[in-house]
Amino acid sequence: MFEEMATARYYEERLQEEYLEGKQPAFDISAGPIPGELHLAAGQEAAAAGVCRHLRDDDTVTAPHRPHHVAIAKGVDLKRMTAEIFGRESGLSSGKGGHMHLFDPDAGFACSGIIAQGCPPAVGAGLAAKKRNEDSVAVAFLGEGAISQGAFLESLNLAAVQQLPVVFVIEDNDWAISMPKERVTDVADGSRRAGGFDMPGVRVDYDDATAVYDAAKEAVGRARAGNGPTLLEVQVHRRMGHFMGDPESYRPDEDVAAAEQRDSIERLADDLRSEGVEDDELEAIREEARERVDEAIEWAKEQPEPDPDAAYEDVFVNPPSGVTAQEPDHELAGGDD
Amino acid sequence: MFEEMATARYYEERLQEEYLEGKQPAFDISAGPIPGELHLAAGQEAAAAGVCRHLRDDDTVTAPHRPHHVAIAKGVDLKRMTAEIFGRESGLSSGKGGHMHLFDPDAGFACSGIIAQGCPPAVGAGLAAKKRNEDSVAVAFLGEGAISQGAFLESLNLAAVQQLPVVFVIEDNDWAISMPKERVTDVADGSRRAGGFDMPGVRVDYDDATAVYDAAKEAVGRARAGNGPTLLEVQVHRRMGHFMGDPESYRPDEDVAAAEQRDSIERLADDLRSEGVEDDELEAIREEARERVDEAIEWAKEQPEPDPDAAYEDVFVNPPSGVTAQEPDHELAGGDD
Amino acid sequence: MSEQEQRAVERELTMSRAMVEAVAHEMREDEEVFYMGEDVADYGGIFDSTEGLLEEFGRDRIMDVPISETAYLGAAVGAAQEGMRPIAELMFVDFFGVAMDQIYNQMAKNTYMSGGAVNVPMVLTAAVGGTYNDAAQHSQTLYGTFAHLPGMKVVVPSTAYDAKGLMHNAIRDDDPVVYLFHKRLMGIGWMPAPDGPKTPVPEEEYTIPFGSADVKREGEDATVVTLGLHVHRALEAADALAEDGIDAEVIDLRTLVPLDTETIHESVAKTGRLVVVDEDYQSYGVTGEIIASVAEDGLADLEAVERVAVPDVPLPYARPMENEVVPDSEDIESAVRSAHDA
Amino acid sequence: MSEQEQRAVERELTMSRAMVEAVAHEMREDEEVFYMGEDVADYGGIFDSTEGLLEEFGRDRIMDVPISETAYLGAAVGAAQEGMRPIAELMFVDFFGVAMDQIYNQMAKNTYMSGGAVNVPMVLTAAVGGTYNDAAQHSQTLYGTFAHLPGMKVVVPSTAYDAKGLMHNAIRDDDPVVYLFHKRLMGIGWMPAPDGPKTPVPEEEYTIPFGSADVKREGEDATVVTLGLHVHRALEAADALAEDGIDAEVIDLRTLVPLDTETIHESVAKTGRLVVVDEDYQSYGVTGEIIASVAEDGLADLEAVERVAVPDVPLPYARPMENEVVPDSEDIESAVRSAHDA
Ligand SMILES: Cc1ncc(C[n+]2csc(CCOP(=O)(O)OP(=O)(O)O)c2C)c(N)n1
Ligand SMILES: Cc1ncc(C[n+]2csc(CCOP(=O)(O)OP(=O)(O)O)c2C)c(N)n1
Ligand SMILES: [Mg+2]
Ligand SMILES: [Mg+2]
Repeated sequence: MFEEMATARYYEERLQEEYLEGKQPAFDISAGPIPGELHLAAGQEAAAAGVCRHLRDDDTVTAPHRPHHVAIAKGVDLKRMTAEIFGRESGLSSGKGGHMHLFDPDAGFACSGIIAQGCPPAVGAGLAAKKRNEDSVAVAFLGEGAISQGAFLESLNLAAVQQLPVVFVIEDNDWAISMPKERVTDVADGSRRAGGFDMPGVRVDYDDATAVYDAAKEAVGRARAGNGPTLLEVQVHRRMGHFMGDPESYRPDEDVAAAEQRDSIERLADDLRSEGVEDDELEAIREEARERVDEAIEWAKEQPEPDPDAAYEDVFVNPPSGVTAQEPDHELAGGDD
Repeated sequence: MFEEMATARYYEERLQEEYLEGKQPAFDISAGPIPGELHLAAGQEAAAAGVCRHLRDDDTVTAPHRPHHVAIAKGVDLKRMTAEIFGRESGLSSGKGGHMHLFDPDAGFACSGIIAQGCPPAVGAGLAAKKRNEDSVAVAFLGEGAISQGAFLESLNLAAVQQLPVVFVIEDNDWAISMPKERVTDVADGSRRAGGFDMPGVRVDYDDATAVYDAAKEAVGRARAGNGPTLLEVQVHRRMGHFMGDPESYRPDEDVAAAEQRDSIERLADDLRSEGVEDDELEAIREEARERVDEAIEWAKEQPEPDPDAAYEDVFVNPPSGVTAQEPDHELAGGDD
Repeated sequence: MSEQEQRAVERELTMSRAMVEAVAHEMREDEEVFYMGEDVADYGGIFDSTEGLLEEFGRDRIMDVPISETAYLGAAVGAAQEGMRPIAELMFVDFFGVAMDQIYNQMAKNTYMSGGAVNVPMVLTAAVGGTYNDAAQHSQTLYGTFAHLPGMKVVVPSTAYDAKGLMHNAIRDDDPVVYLFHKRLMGIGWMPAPDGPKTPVPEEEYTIPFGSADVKREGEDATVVTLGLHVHRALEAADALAEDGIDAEVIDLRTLVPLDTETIHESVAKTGRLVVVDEDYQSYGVTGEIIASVAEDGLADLEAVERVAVPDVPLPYARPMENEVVPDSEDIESAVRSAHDA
Repeated sequence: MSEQEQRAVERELTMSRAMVEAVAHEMREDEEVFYMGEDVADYGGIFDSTEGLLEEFGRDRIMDVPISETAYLGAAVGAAQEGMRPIAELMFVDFFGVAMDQIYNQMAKNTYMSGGAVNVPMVLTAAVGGTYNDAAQHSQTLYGTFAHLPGMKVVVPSTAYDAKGLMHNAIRDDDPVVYLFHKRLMGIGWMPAPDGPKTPVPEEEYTIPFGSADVKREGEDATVVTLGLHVHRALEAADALAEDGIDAEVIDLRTLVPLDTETIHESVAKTGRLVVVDEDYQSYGVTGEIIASVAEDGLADLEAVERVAVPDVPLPYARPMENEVVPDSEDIESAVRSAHDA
């Protein structure tokens, strides 16, 4: 876990740098090497790492708009993911998807930028496993702001009544953009939603990777053994704004300070040290993580941008013969506005 | 309550007669005096009557696709409702809505034919009451099959977090068309859904109007006092198929027989007798109900059918000047296919 | 044609039986095909779309699901991404609004958003249409809504023969297909169908490729472009017009995405008159698209244009009003006459 | 004009400030008006649509709500039916799919289904549009999807002046209004707007009636019909074309429902050339409708037709591809040239 967490943390810090550098002097969302919005998760690594440690390549994970730490924990190809985030041709989606739409079928990973809409497809992956008599499982990640969305709640019921091998993981960072949890639901412990569907619900109250690992072991184990779904909530502390450029003026200073103090990576390092792991070893892991990340970012930035006309491909995998997306028949200026 | 229940029961029996008679010799949904689908609720009267007894005209009720018994309990104009069901010009909606779309703003009543979609508007009525500092309440009725629908689950959360004066009433008849409750959810007691939103949930296990009355008294009282929403589930036993024409081949004979035995109207009659009400009095109420119903049906059948061109009106209450729904500019044959 | 083939082709089926036959065939051939929806198991589908399948395939492959369209349509997306081939039924197309995000933002876009790395080989079936007074929330066709949003193929059969071939193709297609069947055409016991949709259907499998419109009647004087139930109403209108010497060509689009513009343009080049008929809302929909596509490429051929569709009102309940707004054969007839006389 | 009025009219506002000014005015006048949405309180709206309103009106009237669009848009419907006048914001129009049933089956139809017994005086606001690489689920305009389904008025402002007047009208209208503002026009700090949308805006209230298109530039040689961001791109194209002596008229529709067909038809009667431009998907949408409506009533006037829209693909993320599919002024220019030369 330490490796994935260290990788994810450094990755997010590096992306932040690249992203913001490109937006200088005045922040302009359309400028710089990384297009579009960017939602980073530094501080949330424990949830992803503690859960994904129990997963295999043939298990499926769906992540929401803030997917990088989960992708890294699930073993998504770091170079191609980075190229995708930079909008390059060799990206996972050839530059069509971007940072909220990372798909790596080899690693069993998919995203959606719409709140809670990764839950139903995760249920579907669980359904496929059950139908095929395979013991793979599916995990849907979501934020605590997403637990009031129909797609999540309906998914709990469907997974429960069909006894599917699915684990729902809520990363509770207390905030949904500017809205604190208590403004959007009366239930401080989101895992309580599970009871109404007769599903076990568990909350890990502190972003302690070891505790997450233990709770996830049970939940994933239950799913893999054919004993149905679990809802797991993990308290995390995000160190950055909702998206890059978010002034976070709504967020009290204490809250930001508290998040900075609760560093789940340092905590795990302490745990490891007390189990006899040497500082050098930890530093070596960090160093390796930095190298991998730097290399991925370098590689990504060297990749070519996609051809504008590639935009017309991939609407369908079986494009109707003779019919592609309609290219305008008058002369096209495109590509340079 | 006895009066509303007796009225509703006789009403449904009469509608069934009218509906089926018109579909002879072979059942054809487009034939006969009552157009379209017809969902009847004979056997479910206790839920509606026990709850609505606590409501005033300025309280709002939303009902689903099976609305007549609720409408009667809420005091909807019986004649105009019947005319609407028969598709007549003097119907509540001038014949535009039909039996799943009954709107009587004077009685605070509305419907939707889409599962659970009456819940959010009920929450909105509660919100309006709260904003206006009025002590009116809103009640959303739904079937047990609807408790897995996002619109219902999201509504629970919104009502709870805003502490709105709303009561959700689940009529549990064990079936959602051909699907028994246990096939669609693991929770035998639907009121357990409430816990995940920190809302009180209560189940009345038998369609006993007095028990419903008592439970609803508390729930409506809580809402009216500004203490937030409640979820109430009532076991009912429907005596008819899902819609008229439903062969109910999926439903075991025992289940049908059981429903016929558990007659909530007889049960309430027993309760009333044991409180000293005379048989004559009960029979007089029944007789009056029959008269009212027969009169409403007679009246409705005498009403004129709407003018075909009325179809172009009422899309907007402020139709843009000079623009109405597009009448075809070529000569119109219409009205007789 | 062998005698047996001959017999097979003489066998007439209702549209629902033809669809079910294709589904059953594909389920026998491929274990990864399954059907999910509300009331598709014991009930056999409210509109007979799965009649008899539970008995053959059992509850695991003919799955009843909770009334939670977002969850189960999304589950179909997820299962399809794993390589299964789900058929998921939305009982009435009118219910799309409770699950549209899964339909248009996930099912239809995941292929593109993944640059083709994943694909979603599923079929979304739904019943469409009015004519039996089911009012505003249960009578729509919504053809245009699905056809407008990219990433879904949209199929609308009008006969048993087409329904079977198009269903085979839909299940085998590696992309998401929205297959919209008109209730009035199915041949359900309680909703008598007109004569047209019941046709000879071969017992063996066959596919009808998407994007090939079918000229259901040839004619020289006007081109009527339509689909679904209105193919039959247009044919009825054409028969009536023929008595007055107006010879209308009737084109059944069969699929809206892909759209066979070639067949339309060829016909208009011949007739010069275009009448577009559908049962969806008139504005910003199918009728506009067909006319615009001809105007773009064949403006010079066009002498007259008419459209016949639901006049931008929700579907009213009472019969006189529903009959008024749902185009009937006389509406089509008079539109063709207007075009012809223009 | 008094000196003070003069000063007022010289005051320039961004589009977002103009919208907020109208909302604040209506909220001061009428206690029944309130605004609900995600991040509309402390944040002031992700796209500045409620900036500053919390301070003046407090949490009861500027309400943050859980991320449950079905529940809160439906609650707006319910409150409107009680006679309140909610403004409910869907942060990105792309999210309509999670709440479409409340939007199109309840909000838009309850008036009709009740025969006018109830009405739903609410405004549904949503941000639309691309140009900043937010990819397939956050860059759509979806104009056509709303305009196609009956019962909603659909408003798309392109300038601060229009935005304010249309917002006043939207809030006062007794029917449901879908008010779609283009992110790129708002004048948000982190997303620089082009020059056009920032205009002089009077301090006092005024309304712009629905169904009145605005001729933003007069011209004799071709009619460009468009809306939203693309009004500005069309004006840019018109300037470039003018240098070559091609004089394009640019019509800003401002509302899609009701549609001002008269202004369009008059213009085409003059120019004979019709170019329709929008940022929605091309097929089965706005461009088709405008062309069909002219073809129906003014076929004889039409000498050439072109359309410029998103070519039926989801919006891609990477810049070169997004730039390719979102029409720019050069695309419009070349379409006008094609029409002109036809
Ligand atoms: C259906 C839908 N509604 C709203 C949004 C806009 N949105 C994106 S992220 C977000 C907040 C999510 O909060 P949470 O689930 O707690 O995740 P976090 O961002 O805190 O990781 C919102 C409202 C969306 N993407 N989809
Ligand atoms: C969103 C949606 N899905 C499906 C339907 C079709 N439908 C109408 S009633 C019904 C069953 C409802 O069961 P329940 O809620 O238990 O009510 P009951 O009919 O038993 O009174 C279904 C599936 C619908 N109207 N709306
Ligand atoms: Mg959060
Ligand atoms: Mg039921």
